[in-house]
Amino acid sequence: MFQIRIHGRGGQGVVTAAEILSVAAFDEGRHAQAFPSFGSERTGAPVVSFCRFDDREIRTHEPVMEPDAVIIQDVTLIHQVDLFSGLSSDGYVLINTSNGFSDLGFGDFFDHYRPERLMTCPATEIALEHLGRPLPNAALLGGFAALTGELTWDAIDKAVREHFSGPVGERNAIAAKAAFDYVDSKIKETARASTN
Amino acid sequence: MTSQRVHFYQVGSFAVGNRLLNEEERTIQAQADRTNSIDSGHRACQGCGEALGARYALDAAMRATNGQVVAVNATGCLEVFSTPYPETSWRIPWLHSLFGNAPAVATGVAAALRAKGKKDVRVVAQAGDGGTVDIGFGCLSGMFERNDDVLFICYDNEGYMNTGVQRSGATPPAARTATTEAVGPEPGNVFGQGKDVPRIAMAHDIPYVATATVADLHDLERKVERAMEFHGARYLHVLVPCPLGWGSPSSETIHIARLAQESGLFPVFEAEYGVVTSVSHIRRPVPVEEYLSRQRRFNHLFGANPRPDIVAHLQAMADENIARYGLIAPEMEHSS
Amino acid sequence: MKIPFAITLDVGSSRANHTGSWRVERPVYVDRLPPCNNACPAGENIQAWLYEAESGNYEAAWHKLVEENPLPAIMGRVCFHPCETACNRVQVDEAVGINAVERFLGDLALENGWTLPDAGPDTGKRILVIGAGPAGLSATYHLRRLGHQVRLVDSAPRLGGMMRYGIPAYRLPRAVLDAEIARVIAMGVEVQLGHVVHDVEQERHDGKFDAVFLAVGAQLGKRVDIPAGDSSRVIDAVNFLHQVAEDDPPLLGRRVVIYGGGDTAFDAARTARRLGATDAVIVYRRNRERMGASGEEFEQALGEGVTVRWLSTINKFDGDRIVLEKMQLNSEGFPEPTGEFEELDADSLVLALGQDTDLSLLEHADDVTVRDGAVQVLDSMMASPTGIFAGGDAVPAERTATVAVGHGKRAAHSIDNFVMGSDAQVKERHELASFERLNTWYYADAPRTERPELERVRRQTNFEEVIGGLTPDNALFEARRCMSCGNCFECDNCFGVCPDNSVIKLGEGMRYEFNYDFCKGCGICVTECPCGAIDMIPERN
Amino acid sequence: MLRQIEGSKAIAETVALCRPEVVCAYPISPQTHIIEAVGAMVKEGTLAPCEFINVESEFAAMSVAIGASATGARAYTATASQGLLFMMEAVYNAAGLGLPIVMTLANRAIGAPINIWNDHSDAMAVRDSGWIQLFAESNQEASDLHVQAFRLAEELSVPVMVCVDGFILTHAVEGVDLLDQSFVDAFLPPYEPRQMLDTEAPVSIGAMVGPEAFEEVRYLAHLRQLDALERIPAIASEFFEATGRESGGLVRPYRTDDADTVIVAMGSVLGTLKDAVDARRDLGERVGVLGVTSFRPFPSEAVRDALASARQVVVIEKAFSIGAGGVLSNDIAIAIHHEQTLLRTVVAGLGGRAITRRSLEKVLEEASRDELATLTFLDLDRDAVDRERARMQATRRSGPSAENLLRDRATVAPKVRA
Repeated sequence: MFQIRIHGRGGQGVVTAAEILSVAAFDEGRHAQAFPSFGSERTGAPVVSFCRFDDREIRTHEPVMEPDAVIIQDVTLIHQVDLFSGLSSDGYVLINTSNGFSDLGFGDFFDHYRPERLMTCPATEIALEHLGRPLPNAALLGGFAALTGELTWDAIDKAVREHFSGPVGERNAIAAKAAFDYVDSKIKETARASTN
Repeated sequence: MTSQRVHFYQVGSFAVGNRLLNEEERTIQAQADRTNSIDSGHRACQGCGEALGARYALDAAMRATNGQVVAVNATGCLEVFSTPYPETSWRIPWLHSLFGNAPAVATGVAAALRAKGKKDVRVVAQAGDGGTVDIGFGCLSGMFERNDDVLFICYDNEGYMNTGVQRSGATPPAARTATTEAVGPEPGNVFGQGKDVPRIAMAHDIPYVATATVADLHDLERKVERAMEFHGARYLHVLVPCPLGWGSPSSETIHIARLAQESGLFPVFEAEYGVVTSVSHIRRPVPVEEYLSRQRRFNHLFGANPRPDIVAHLQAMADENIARYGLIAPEMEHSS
Repeated sequence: MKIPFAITLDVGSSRANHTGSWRVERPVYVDRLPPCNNACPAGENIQAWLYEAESGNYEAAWHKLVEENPLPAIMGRVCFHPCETACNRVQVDEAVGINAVERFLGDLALENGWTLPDAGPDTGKRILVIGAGPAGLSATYHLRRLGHQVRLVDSAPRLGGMMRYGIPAYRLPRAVLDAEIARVIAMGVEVQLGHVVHDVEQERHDGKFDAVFLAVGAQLGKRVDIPAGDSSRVIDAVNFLHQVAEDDPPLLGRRVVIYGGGDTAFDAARTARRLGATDAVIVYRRNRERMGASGEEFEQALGEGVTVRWLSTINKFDGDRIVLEKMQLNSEGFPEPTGEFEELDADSLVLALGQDTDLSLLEHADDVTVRDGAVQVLDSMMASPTGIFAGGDAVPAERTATVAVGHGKRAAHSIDNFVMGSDAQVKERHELASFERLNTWYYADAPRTERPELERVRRQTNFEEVIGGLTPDNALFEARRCMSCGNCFECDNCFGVCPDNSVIKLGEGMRYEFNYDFCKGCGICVTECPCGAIDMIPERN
Repeated sequence: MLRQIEGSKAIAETVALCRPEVVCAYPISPQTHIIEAVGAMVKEGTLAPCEFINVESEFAAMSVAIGASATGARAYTATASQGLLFMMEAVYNAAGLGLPIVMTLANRAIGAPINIWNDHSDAMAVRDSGWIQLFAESNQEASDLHVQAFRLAEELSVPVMVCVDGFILTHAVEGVDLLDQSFVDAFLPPYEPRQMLDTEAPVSIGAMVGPEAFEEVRYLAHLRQLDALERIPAIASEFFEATGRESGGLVRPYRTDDADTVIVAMGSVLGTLKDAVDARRDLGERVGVLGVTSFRPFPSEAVRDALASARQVVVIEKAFSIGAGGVLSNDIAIAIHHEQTLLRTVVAGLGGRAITRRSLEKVLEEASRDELATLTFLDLDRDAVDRERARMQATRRSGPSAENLLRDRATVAPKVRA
């Protein structure tokens, strides 16, 4: 079972992101489950959503306690909310920011984590470029696919287009692809860096 | 022959029937084959105004719809005295659910009829003043606001008579009830703004709002038939004296209702889409005393230590009605 | 069971619950005596014929009317209609114009030639009726209907008595008088005119009559001796009017003084005006309040220029001047002389001081009592157990045509009992229908239709009828003003207002009945009955 | 067709397949997504003929349903928590009149303190109303149950409440195999009312019934629920034949055969429980789960059979009767009625408190060591309680407990506790 926790703010499509992920997984023939941190989300308020997928039937309905991946849609949450609780040392982290991961001032917090799994991505810029609106969620999903390889690009692409129909879907898909490529290239970079 | 003029002057022009009128000019209650929507054997008190009002209104509705009427009833006297197991007095399809939900239940009936394409069947909801102005008010306003195809009839006997004459939102000022005793410096019910549901109904801009009493059958029946010409939410407020609760002789039920109207305390009018379109003028004006003094619930205003101040206050309210609705016909004003 | 238990019920099942057991008082339908019927001297069933007229069934109405009175066209003109004085409608707006409707029906009957009921099967009994005035004609009519043979004798050359010789034509056109009398005679009556009966017993014996009805009226004008010069023209009103009726009016000159305050005085004064008198002055010893004449007649007379000198007596009359003495009323209301005098120019003096009856024909009828110039009779109008009956002005009673007609009817029935040897069955009368029992809210205000009056000018110069008739339209309207006091007129109120549906409507003309299985005895029907035809009576158990 | 879909949507689409003729609703979290979706289908015209009525309160919502059902229409509504309590009078009335209304209850806690999250207090509050109450374990079952609910309701003339855990299920996006119209039409024949307002055959419905017949009326209602004990499994197996899905039924045992300890629960927690049980089984503990699908009528016999061999029964309850204890536990105790069985009650997940597999395993562990108290509150913050108790003893004006606790924890419930 692979479990994802997505942090963001009300209005940033946090819940939608989890849902699209679950659909992507579903389309790949996996069992999937997505749900919000049940509550009355208000625009701007910190929001959490969850997604889990597995090859076996998912029976549990507990919240995600030990995520395999954490997606942070809004970097300003870093010092407000306990973002990484339960994240295992080989978990993935994808943060929406134009800065590098090391520039975020986590200090030694991630020393025991695998650096190639800690990633930032300027999803908002990408969204602005392709959607004209600062909605980073779809883009981050592209980034997630590239970072974790848990879901194929095609699944994400399909799910995004399924969710946002028509031209909006098209533009979101393009943004997601851009983010996918960005993260993909970053990974290759670091891989190259570590090899030599 | 100028039958119209003669008709106006003739004996019993205001009576239920009169052999001299042609059939359609008589009220439904003059027809030997009337529906008797509510049949004999009901357990209403002697001289019950509500039993009368209900038969008048529903028989009229039956005629207006060719017998295609379904009735919804709120809890209250009418419901209790008409359907105590194992007997019912109703001859039409009738449903009682709760005290406060008659308007909503009627909405449901109307919706079901619409869904089933039964266009010809119409819904009448009925309740006492408690079920209308108090506990049922939320549902009533909702039904009005949605303009559901329901004629809601309030039989107003100005109190909770079923439970032993307690005060309702429709109880008039100074009236004695079990919860507004005739003691202290301000005996009886308080003087307030009152809860004028007909005008509140008009504020919803529904197609039709009217008031009536059991004292003028021609008027009451015409209004029910008029109401049935509209679709959407309609409201009819009928004054039905309660001999038990008002402390009046059972034989005077209709007479008292008449005095309520002719004193101006109960204005009789009709309104369409929030605008008053007609008023029933007072034929024989009377001071409020004549109305009040016949009811024991107002005894404390007369007798040993009378309260002319309170009677004057009530007269002022009547005068206000007369002015607001123009209840005295212009040609009468000088003569009276 | 098809429907769910208890919470759902089959319609109308409450009829099993007989709420009649709650009742401590029960409503019952009653018929009360309407005040108009009660007040009618001729005993007409006014409400009954108005009921027919209300629906426009004028012929039926007329037939109901002549059940009691064969002279509606005449009564509709000369009756002082006590019915209207008694009418409950007075307390709502104005009395129903019963008299006008009666006349309308009477005239309509004459127009259409409606006939009176046929004479009854012959009984073989012979009755002598002396006097062809209203009493005599009424008696004749009823006797004929009862199948008795009638000989009607009168000293005058023509039928009608005082109706012809006392009442001026402008109040009662002769054509109408003749027509209604003819209708009675047409029932088969032996008439003997210009015949003076000198001895009633002799007459009866000669004609082998089984009974006699004495209706000789009061034909003798009362005289008082007033000092008067030989040249003075003095005549009594009875003769004056009689001569006018015979188209042989006496010459009275331009200034006529009439002495007296009764209807006859006014008839004389108004007649004098019509004969050309410039001044017609009535001299009366009392005041307006105590005057005998009807208000109607008084108003019309004044309208015609008749003047009145109240509180005056005539002291003497010499040629062309009358001396009056002023009077004043004492505490008992009797006039007393004041000693003040005044003079009045006059060409003639008409004495209208009342009439006396000539009863010389009774001299040999020993067992008939005459007191104060009037024949004493029982309620049955019987004057002598031997079979002499009397009525009209000859007996002590109000001297009006209507009273006379009533006498005639009552006498006829008593005579029938007498000759047939049956004893009078008095049908007991209902309680009076008082105004208090009415619920007048149901009656719309409806001012009475006044019969048109001829404008005064025309009236002063000729004998054309003063009071016009109703049109069919306003006759119907007037009839429908009747409130049907104390008698159900099928307004459906009781049927409509019963909270327990416990009134059964029996259908047109059949009224209603109560269903005591369900009637709880609330009494609403009693309160809401417009005409007070329902009583509430205690349940006896 | 299998779709990855939100629970509420799945329920809404299934309800639509049942062709309701009158749907009325008043919004309340977490029921909103269901009625929004149905409303949309009516507006689009994909659900027709159907009257969708936005009422002014839950009281009106149930009342409209009553009127519609009494007129022979198939009526549906949905609510939760305070909404259910606000319509409670009408809830009893619908059952009393025997009107086969189907209502989705998106289970939610009852205030005060106001709380929009899931537990079962609302359903428990109306357990005696005469409604049939079915609890869904998953969204698949939640949507399947609605078709069975209409069938059951209309067969017996009894209203049915489908209880679905708020947010946990209603807002969860999962794979749900939606039924197709032809199947539903065949499975659910058109509504043939036992009584209705009909001008051709008028009756009076809703008479006043006195002592002379009231008891009989109530007993008849009870008998209808006993009939339901027959019909619920019958309908479920008929459904299974056609779909191969085990939705509905009275109870659902999981690895109870040789179980020494059986955990009884209702609703969405069953899935998590099964995972926990599997884990404990791997450690050799003989534990099993008994899911109760039909809470009313209560299947005492089925429960008794399922628990016959258990030495210990632990009831996980998302509600409890303050001052008494477990509600479901009571019914279980009466059902098994033999003293030698240990009966434990664990109150969990109140007001949306997450029930984690970790906590559940802890319960199982304690149970296997017979260390479980008769009444336990799962993951109770004892310190917070003690602090508030102390405050209350210290000062009369100690203020509102709820706010005090929040201030203590300086956080917004129900944040996932790290």
